[in-house]
Amino acid sequence: MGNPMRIRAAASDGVTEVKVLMNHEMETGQRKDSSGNLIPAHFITELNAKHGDKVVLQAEFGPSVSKNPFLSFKFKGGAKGEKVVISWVDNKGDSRSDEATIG
Amino acid sequence: MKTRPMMLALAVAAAIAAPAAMAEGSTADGIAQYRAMLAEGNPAELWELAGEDIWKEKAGPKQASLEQCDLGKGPGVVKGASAALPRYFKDTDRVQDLESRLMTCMQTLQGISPDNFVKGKWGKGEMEKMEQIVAYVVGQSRDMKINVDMSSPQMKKMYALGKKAFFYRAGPMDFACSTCHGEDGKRIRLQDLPNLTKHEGAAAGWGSWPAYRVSNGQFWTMQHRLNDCYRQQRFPEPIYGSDVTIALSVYMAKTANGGTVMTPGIKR
Amino acid sequence: MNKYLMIAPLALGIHLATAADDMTAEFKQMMDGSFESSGIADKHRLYQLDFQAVCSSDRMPSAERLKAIEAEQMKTIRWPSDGKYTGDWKSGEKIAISGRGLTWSDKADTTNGGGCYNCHQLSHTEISYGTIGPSLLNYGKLRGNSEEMVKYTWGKIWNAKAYSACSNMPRNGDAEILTEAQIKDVMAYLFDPESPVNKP
Amino acid sequence: MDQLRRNTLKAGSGLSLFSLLVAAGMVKPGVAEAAWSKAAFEAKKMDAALSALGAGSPAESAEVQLTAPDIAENGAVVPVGVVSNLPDTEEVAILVEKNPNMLAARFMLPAGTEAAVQTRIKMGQTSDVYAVVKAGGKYYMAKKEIKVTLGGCGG
Repeated sequence: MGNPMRIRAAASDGVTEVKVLMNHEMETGQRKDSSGNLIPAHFITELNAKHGDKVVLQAEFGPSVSKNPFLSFKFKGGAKGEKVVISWVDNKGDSRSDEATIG
Repeated sequence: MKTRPMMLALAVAAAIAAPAAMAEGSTADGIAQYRAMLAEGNPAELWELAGEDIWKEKAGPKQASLEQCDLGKGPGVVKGASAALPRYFKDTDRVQDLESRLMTCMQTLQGISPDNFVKGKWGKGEMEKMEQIVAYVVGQSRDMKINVDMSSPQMKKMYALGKKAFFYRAGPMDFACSTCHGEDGKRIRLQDLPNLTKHEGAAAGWGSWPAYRVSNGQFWTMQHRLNDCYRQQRFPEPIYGSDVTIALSVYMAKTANGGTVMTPGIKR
Repeated sequence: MNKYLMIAPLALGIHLATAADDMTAEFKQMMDGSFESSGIADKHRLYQLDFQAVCSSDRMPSAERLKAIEAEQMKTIRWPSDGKYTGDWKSGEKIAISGRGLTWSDKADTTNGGGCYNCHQLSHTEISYGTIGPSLLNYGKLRGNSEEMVKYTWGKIWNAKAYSACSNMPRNGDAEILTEAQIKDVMAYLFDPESPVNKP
Repeated sequence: MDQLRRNTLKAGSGLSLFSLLVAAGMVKPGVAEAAWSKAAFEAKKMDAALSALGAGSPAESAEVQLTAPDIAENGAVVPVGVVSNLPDTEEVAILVEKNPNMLAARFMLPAGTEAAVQTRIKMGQTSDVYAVVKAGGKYYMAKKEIKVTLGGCGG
């Protein structure tokens, strides 16, 4: 199970802005450790965001997304008190799902 | 969390204003732009989040939480605590910074040996937890005024020792802290160097560490920051929580007094 | 030769000690108790050379003191054994860019860099330069390559303290940060008309 | 070596886990169909990456805005934002010309989601960065050069 995300969602004028910080190494698979061995690739591959039952964003990442990824996007609708759920999976099959209340 | 947008706006303004005066023309503008965009979401929040849980979790041989830890504002008070550190603590008869104080709490409340940190590795084991707790604690002083109490003779002495250490040149490159941080408007490569001998620079430097470092994706406590300064000075390694690190912290904090806490910060 | 000023912890409680002496003793004790050897960075590095001690305050030493140090440091400069002052500017550029070496995370066999770009602007193309030292842009073009200028530059790189006692610049030759061959390459980087330092 | 890496990637692909998430009701089936675009992410040439995305040679458009700093102090973290003013924008991709693998991230935007995303990417060196946008079934793009500077002291 991955580490928790930090999700902020704020609604104003009928648009909800979502900002997500994920806790992930995003290892490229091209770096070497101090003894010269290749560090295996480990990165988030897919992410999706839902507002209620509706998918509001799907994303695919490659290893060149930065460590501890940041993502921000906006969708129409959303009201204070409703939930936004973000889920990701990585190339090793690890996953994480967290939710935030729209403020 | 209400204060966040304000904090961000300030950080963006500072990121744009500070380097413009120091570097010239388009390079400065480009870097300012870069820093302003980074201020948007600081991954240090991930450490804060984890630290808040760890603070409340039972741990160590004594299976106790840190909720009774006295950071100077009374047992369990975290709000505003780091803005007033380092300070003199009667119970240990020492001037302590946040991390040495946390070591005391972990030892007395939880039975966790200081060796875990003094002999530990950054980002590993108990040290990782220390870093998360530090992120949480310093986040609880965000936007407050730096306010260290210099009235005790112990603090005055530590300040004098810290100032001496700040100017102490040694090693194969003849460097001291003051080599890089003793004048206004200097940089190493493109990194602006705060002049830590003056209020403005000390407030900028002391006030924005601990911080997340984008270059390696790590969260650095002030002890880690000082440790790496000494590494680059080509000195031997300062011991975690040792008096020289605390003395330098007192020197910086006193000079920064009245400035704003911007921690946890985000750095290159 | 530089003399060492030992900072071994002093015995406490000397009757005649003044407040300032107390402070010095306490400081030495603090430093001694706060550092440990790590990798190639031995604890001995805390011991100050005489000029390092003199230059360790927020006040500048007296003019006579500075002069004495400069005269002393001038004696440490070793001029090139074969009389040749310049090498390959391309290698010189690499040395100027690299800031590696001598930290506790470096190895004993790490090739040290000069770290010139940490503090100086040098070429027309590298925008990531520091400002602790003066800009050296167009160094050879502006100053020419008279014997005097070449010798001054060599000496300055070898031991900057010979020209300015409390200079921020390391003693690249005297402290064995760079080899004689490396210094020749850095010299070429500064003086060669083909070097990006002198070519826009 | 490369083959081994591919196999590992395949074996460890998020796809199966994603199916589990679907089964657990955490993800709608429609989402799971969008498997990770392996060919596009592993492409080592710009035209190969674009064709794997189905983008061909997208036309440069002023309606696509790529927000990024002119200079990145550190290539490990380069903030990049893409805004599309084209109607019916359904997809956004960010590519870095001089990275070993060009494609950094791809976003699928359902109706109701604004064509404005921001993320942070790694860059090995100074390079053009591309924002490729699919709108109304066609592909458009914008590009910008981002300079990556060298690090601090001791490096």
